[in-house]
Amino acid sequence: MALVLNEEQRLLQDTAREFLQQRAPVEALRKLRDSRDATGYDPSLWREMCELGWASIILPEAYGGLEFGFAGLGLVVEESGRTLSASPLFATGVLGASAILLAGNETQKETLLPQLAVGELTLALALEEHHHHRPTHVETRLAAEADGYTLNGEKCFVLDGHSADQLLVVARSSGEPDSSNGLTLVLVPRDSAGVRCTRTVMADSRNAANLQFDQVRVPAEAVLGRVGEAGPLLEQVLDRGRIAMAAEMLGLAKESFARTVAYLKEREQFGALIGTFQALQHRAAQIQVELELCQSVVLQALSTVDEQPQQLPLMASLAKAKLNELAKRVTNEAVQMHGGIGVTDELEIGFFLKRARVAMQILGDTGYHKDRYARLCGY
Amino acid sequence: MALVLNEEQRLLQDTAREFLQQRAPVEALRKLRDSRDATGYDPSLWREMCELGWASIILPEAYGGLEFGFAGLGLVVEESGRTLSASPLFATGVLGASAILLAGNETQKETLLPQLAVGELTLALALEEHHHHRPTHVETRLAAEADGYTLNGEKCFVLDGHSADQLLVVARSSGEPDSSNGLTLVLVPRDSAGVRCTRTVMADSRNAANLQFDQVRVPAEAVLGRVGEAGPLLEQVLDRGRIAMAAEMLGLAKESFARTVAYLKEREQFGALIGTFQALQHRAAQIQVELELCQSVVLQALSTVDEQPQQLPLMASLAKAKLNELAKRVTNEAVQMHGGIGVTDELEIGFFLKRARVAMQILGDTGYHKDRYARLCGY
Amino acid sequence: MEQLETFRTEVRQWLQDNCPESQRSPALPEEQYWGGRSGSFAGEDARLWFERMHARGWTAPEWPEAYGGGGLNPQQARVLKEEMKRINARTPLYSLGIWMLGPALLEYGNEEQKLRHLKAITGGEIRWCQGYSEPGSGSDLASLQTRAEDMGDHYLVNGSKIWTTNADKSDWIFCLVRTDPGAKKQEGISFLLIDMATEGVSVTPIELISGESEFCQTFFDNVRVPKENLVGELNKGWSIAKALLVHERKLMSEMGSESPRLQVPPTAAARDYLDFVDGKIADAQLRSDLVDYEMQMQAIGLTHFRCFEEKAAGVQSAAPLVMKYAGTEAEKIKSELLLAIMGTRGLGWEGESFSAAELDTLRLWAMSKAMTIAGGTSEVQLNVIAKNVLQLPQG
Amino acid sequence: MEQLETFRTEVRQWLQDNCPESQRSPALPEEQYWGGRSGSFAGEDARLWFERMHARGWTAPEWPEAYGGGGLNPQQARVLKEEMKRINARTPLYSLGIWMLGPALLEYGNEEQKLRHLKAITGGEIRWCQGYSEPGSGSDLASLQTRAEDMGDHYLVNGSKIWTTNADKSDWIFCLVRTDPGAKKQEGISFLLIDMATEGVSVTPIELISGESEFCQTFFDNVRVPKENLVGELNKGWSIAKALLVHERKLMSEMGSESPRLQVPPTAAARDYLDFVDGKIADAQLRSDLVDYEMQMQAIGLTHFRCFEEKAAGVQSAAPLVMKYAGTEAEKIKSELLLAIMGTRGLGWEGESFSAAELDTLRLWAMSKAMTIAGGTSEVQLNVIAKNVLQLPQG
Repeated sequence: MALVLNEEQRLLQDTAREFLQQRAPVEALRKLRDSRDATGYDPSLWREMCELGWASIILPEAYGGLEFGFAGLGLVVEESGRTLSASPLFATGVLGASAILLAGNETQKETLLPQLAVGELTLALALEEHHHHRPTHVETRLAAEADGYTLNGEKCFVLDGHSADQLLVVARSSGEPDSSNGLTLVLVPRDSAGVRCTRTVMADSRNAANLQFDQVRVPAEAVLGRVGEAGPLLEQVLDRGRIAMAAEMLGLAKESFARTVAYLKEREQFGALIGTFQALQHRAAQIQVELELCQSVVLQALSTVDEQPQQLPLMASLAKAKLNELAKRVTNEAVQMHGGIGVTDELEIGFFLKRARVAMQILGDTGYHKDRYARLCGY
Repeated sequence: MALVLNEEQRLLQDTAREFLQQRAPVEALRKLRDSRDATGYDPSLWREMCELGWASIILPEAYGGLEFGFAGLGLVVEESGRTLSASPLFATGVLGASAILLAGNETQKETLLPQLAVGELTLALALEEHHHHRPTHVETRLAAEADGYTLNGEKCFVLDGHSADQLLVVARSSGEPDSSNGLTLVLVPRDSAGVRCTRTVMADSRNAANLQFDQVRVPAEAVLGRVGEAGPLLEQVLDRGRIAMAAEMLGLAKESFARTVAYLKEREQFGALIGTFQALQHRAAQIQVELELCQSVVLQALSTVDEQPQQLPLMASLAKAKLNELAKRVTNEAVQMHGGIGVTDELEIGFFLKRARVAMQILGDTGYHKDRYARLCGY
Repeated sequence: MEQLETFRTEVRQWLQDNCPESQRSPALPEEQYWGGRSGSFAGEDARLWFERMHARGWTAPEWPEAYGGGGLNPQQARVLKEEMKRINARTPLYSLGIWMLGPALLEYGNEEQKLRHLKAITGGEIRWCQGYSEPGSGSDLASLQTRAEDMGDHYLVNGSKIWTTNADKSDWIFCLVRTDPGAKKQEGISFLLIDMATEGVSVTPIELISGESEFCQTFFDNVRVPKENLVGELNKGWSIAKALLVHERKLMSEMGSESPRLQVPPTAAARDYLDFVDGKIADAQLRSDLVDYEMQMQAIGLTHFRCFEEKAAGVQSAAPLVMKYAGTEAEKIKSELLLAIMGTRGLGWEGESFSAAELDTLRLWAMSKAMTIAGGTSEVQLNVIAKNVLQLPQG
Repeated sequence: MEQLETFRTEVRQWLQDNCPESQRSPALPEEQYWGGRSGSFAGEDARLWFERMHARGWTAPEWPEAYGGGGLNPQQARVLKEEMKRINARTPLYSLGIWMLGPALLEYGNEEQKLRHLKAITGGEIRWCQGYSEPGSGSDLASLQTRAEDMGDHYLVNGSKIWTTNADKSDWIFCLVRTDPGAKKQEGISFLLIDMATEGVSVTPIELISGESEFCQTFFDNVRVPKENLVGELNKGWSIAKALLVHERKLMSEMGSESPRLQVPPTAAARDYLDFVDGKIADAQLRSDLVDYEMQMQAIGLTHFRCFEEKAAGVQSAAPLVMKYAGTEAEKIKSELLLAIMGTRGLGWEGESFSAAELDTLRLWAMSKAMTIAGGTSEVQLNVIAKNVLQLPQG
C-alpha cells in the first residue's frame, strides 16, 4: 500500500531522523555557513551516511545497493529537509545515481555505482544555462573529434558543482538550442583541464556553482548512453529529482510548521497564549489541511517512481508545484507568527525560509510545473 | 479634487440613495422576478428617474442634459448597486447615451438625446456574439445596398435587448471576423422586420436577450458615425460601461458587506456574538481594506472619463478587474458568514451573490482585464 | 476467503438475473425511490428491482434478517456493493432510515422499537427525515430550544426544526429535543421519534438561492408524543446524535462519489467553452485557475485513498479530519470555475436558451455555497483541526 | 498667500546658492549623516550642507528658534520641503531626535529639558535611539518589564530593550519604563531619557535573516538615572508613547517614499529577466502575478492620494487606517515576485557572481518579512480595523 509506510520503511525513516537530528541539525548548517566552509558539507558525515546506505538506497544489490526503492530514498530526503542537512544526498544520491542507473552502460554502472555507494564518488548534474529552469535550453556544445569530443559552454546553478568529483554535463551534440533532440550526457572530472568553477554563495548557505568549459577534452567512453539521445532519459532523471526535492520540502514544511505550532503554545501576548487567537488557529489549521494533502501527493509520487513510471511526469509536476506553494506559505507564516524573533538570524526559522526559496527554484518553479501539468493533461 | 466628493456630488448621491431605497429596493427586484414581469423593470419608475435627470446626467445642456459629468453618473449607478434596482440606467443611461454622444452626428444627437433624457427612448447595445466578452469578435454583417444596408447575424447577452426601443448594433461592414477595423454602429428599431428577440432569464433576474437579424433593412441615416470606423469610439463607450459597472459593483459590495457586518453584531453562536470571533474579524477587516482600495479606484476611474481620457483604457481595466474580484469575494463571504440563512432565498444576500456573477461577466471578466491591463502597460 | 469468492459468484449471478436492464445506470433525482406513504416508483422496473432486493433483505444488507435486513457480514456487504457497482445497479431504496436512523436504533433502541421501525424502513413503508438544527442554532447544535415536557404518559413537544430535508415528503421525523431545560448545553437533550401525522406538526418548505426547496422548516405546536418513542436514555440524546454524525459524514462523502446529478467536469467544460491555441487553453487566467483546481483535486483524491489505506492498516493520522474542509472548499472553487469557463452561458436561470447542463451548472453553483455551511461549517472544521490535531490552547 | 510665494522664491534661491551639487541626489545609506558623538560626514560637501542648513535652523524647520529650529509655520515648512524635493536635496541630518523625541519633548518636556536636549539634537551633537519593545513583549507594548525604581535622588533602572535600532551608534536612549509595578498594564509606565554612557548600559547587535544588524538589544543593569530625566508626569508615559506612535507611522510612510535603497521595480525586472513573446511576458504565471501586484499598487497609490485629499478637505474616512496593512503586505508580495522573476539570480547571498541589484533584492526580500511585524503587526492592524472601523464586538 503506497500511501502508508510499511514496517521496513518506518524503521528507515526513524533511523534517518535520529541520525540527522543528532549529527546534522540546523545548527550544523549554521556552523558551515559562519565558518565559510570551503566544501559546504562535512565529508566525514557523508561517509557515515553512505555507511547507513543512503547513497545506495535505490541501487540494485549487484552494484552494492540496498535496492530499497525510491520510496525509501524519499523518506531519508524528507528527514534531511527537517534538519536542512547539507550533504551530497540530492546531487549524488538522487540525481547522480539515477542518471548512471538510467543512462549508463553496464561498464559504467559496474565501475561507478559501487564507488558512489561507499561515498568515494560524488557527482553534480551540470544542466541549467538560464536563471529559470529550462531543461532543453542547452547551448553547451559537445563536438566530435578524431579521438573523442571537446566540450565548450557555460552552466549555472550547478548543485554541488564546486565540490563534486565528477560533473554530469548535459551538452548539445546536435539540434537547435531549445530542442530535446540532440542532447548528450557526459561525465567530466571536475579537475579536467579547461573546467573553470566559481562557487556561488546562495541564500540557503548550500552548494552551487557556475561552471565554464573551455575546450575540455572528453573521451568517447565518458558519454553516458547514446550520443544525442539523452533527452528522454534526462527527463526521467529530472522527474526523480523533482519528486525528491518535493520530499525534502515536505520535511522542511513539517518542521517549520511544527516549530511554529509549538511557539503558538508557549508565546504570550496581551495576556493570552497567542495560540488561543482564533485568526491564528484558522491559519494554522488551513496549513495542516494543505500539509495532509501534500503528504499524500509526496507518498504517491515517490511510489510512482518505483511502480508506475508512465505517470512519472504528471506526478513529478504535481508534487513539485504543490510543495513549492506549501513551502512558501508555511515558511512565510512561520516567520510572521514568530513575530519579531522570527526575523532574527538567531532563530533557525530564517534558515527554513531561505532554503525554501532556493528549493522552489530547483528543477522548476510553480509556474513551470503548472504549465507542464496542463500540457501533460492536454490543455 | 477627484477622490473626494464635492457638495453637489454628495447631494446627488444622497438623493439617489434615498430614492432608490424607497422606490426600488431589493424587494422590488424580487417582485419583478416572482411575477415574471415581461419588461423586467418598472417603466413608470424609470420615467421618475428621468425626471430626476438620471438619464441625462452626462449629456450637455444643449440636448436636455444635466452636464454633471460621468463622476456624477457613477454615484447614481453605485447607489443602484446597493439596491440592485432594475432599470435602463446602465443600458440606456450609460452605454446608449455614451454611444450617441461619442459616435452620433449632430442630427442624431439633436433627435435622440432629448428623447433619451426624458425617458421616451430606451436603447440596448447589441455587441456580444460569444459567451465570453470579445468586443471585436463581430460576424454580424452589414452589407451595402442601393438604398441603405441589410443586417444579418446573431447577438447574445444583449442587456435590455428584449425591452429597448432601439438596438445599437455593432456590425461588420468590412475586415476579418476579429479585427477592430471595419466595425459599424447602426441603430435598429427593435420592432423592425427581420429582428427576432428571445429574452434570456439570467441568474440575476435582470434583462438580457439573444437577438437574430435576418435580412433587416437599415437606412443610411441609421449609421452612427462613419461606416467601418466605429472601433475606437466603441472602445471608449465600452470603457465607460466598464467603469460604470465597476461603480455598480462597488455599491453591491458595500451593501452586502454592510449587511454582513451587521449580522456579525447580532448573531449568536456558542454563547457569543459571532462578530467576536477573531477569524471572522480578520476576514471582515481584510475585506474592509480591499473596499477602501476599490473605493479609490472607482472614484479615480470615474473622474478619468471626464478629465483624463488618455488614461481611460488603463483605468477601466483596473476598475473592472479589481471590482470583479471584490464583488466575488464579498458576496461569497457574505453567504458564508450568514451561515444557513445565507443560502435561503428568503434572505436578500442571494440576490447580491447572483447579480455579482452576472456583473463579473458584463464587458469583460477578470482575466480579460488583467490581460488588457498588462498589454496596455507593454508586458 | 474462498467462501467470500463463492458468495461473489452467487451475487453476480443473482444480480445478472434479477436487476432489470433499465436499473443499470445512475438514477436521476426523479428516478430515485425514497419509499414512504406518499412514495412512488418511476416505473415498473424500479418497483420490480426494489421488491426483489427487499425480498433478499438487501435494501439494508448488513441489518439482521429479523428486521428485514440481509444479515450479511461486512465483507459480504462490501462484495455486494462492489458487484452492484460493477453493473451500475441502482440503489433500490434511498432512505435516511437506512443510512442514519437505523444504525442509531440498532445501537440504542429497545427491541420493541427495532421490530416496529426497522422493518418499516427496510420495506420502504415509512420515510424518515431528520430534525437536528433549529432556527438560530446554526453550527451550535447544543443550543437547541425545542422542548419536550414530561406530561406523565406522553411528552408535549413545542418548537421548530429547520433544514429538515424533504420533511414535506416524510412520514416520521427523528429529533433532538430538550428534556431538561435546567441542564448545561449538551446535557438534558433527548432523542425522540415523532410521527408527522400527529396533530400539531406542520411543515413549510424553504426556498434556497439555487431555486430549490427540498429543505423545510418543521413546526411542533403542542404535539403529544408517546413515551415509547424515546430512544435510549432520557437526557442522553447527545451521544446518539454524535454517533449519527459519523454516519452523516460518511453518507455525504459517499453521496458525492455517486452524485445523481452529474456536474460537468471543469476540464470537459474547458474543451466545450474555451478556445485552444497550440493545444493550450488560450485564456491564461482560466487555464491557471483550472490547473490549480485539478491539482488540488488530485491531492484530495490521493488523500481519500490514503485515509482508506490507513484505516485498513490500522494507522491513525489527521488526514480524515481535514477532508470535509478540503473537499467542500474545493467544490465551491469548482463551481466558480465552471461559471467562469462557461461565461454568460453559465448564468442562465431557466428557459430553452440554455442547455440542461448549463442550467444545472448554475443551480449546483448556488448549492455549492451550502456545502461549507451544512454538516459543520468550514469555520467549525478549522476549529476542530486547531483543537484536536494541532492541540492549540483554547481561549 | 503672497507672503508664502515670496518665501518660496527666497528658499529656492537660497537652496540654489547653498546646496552643493553633490547633495542633490538621493543619499545611499552610507552617505547619510546621523550626527552624534561618533557620527561622521561622508564628505566635505555633506558637512558644508549640514552646517549651512543648521545655521538657518532648517535641520528642524518647524521647531522654535530658541531650540535651534527654524521657527517656520507649517505652510512654510511645506514649501521648504517641496523646494528641497524639487532639486532632490538630501536631508542634511537624519535623526530620531528630530522625528520622534523632539515632538514629544516640545509637547511634554519642561523648559530645562527642551533647552538641554533639543539644541543638541538640531545641532547633530547627540544621536538618539528608541527603547520601547522588550524581549517577549512583541505587539503587546503595555506588558513591558523594564523597571525604574525610585531611589530618592535617582531612578535605578533594570531590564532590557530590544529592536533598539542603531543603539550601538547612539548616545542617548528614550525609553518606556515601569515605575509602578502594581498598576494595571498601561498605567504605571513612565517616559525616561537615559545617557547610554552611564555605567550599566550595554548593547548587543542582533543579526537579522537579511544578514543585517542595525537592530540591537540594550541591557540596563542597575543603571542610575537622574530624576530630571523623567519626561512628563510619573506613570503617565503611555500617553506620550501613543502620541509618538503617530509620528512613527508618519515617519515610516515618508521613509518609504524616499527609500534610499531603491529596489528594482518588478516591471523593470521583468524586462531584464523574463522572455517576451509578441510583446507579452512568456511565463503566464509570472505575468499574472505581476499584473495582480501592479494593480494592487495602483489601488494603494490612489488610496494614498485619497487620504491626502480627504485630509485637505477635512473629510474623515477609514482609508488611512488600512494603509499600513495594505502597504506592507503588498511590499512582501513585491519582494516574493522579484525573487520569482529573477529566478536563481535573485537567490545570491554574496560574491561577485551576482550584481549589486541582485544581492540587494534578496536582502530586501528578507527585510520585507519584518515590515508586517514592526510598527504594529498585520494581525494588530486587522484587530484595529475590526474594532475601530467595523466596530465589531470584542469578546
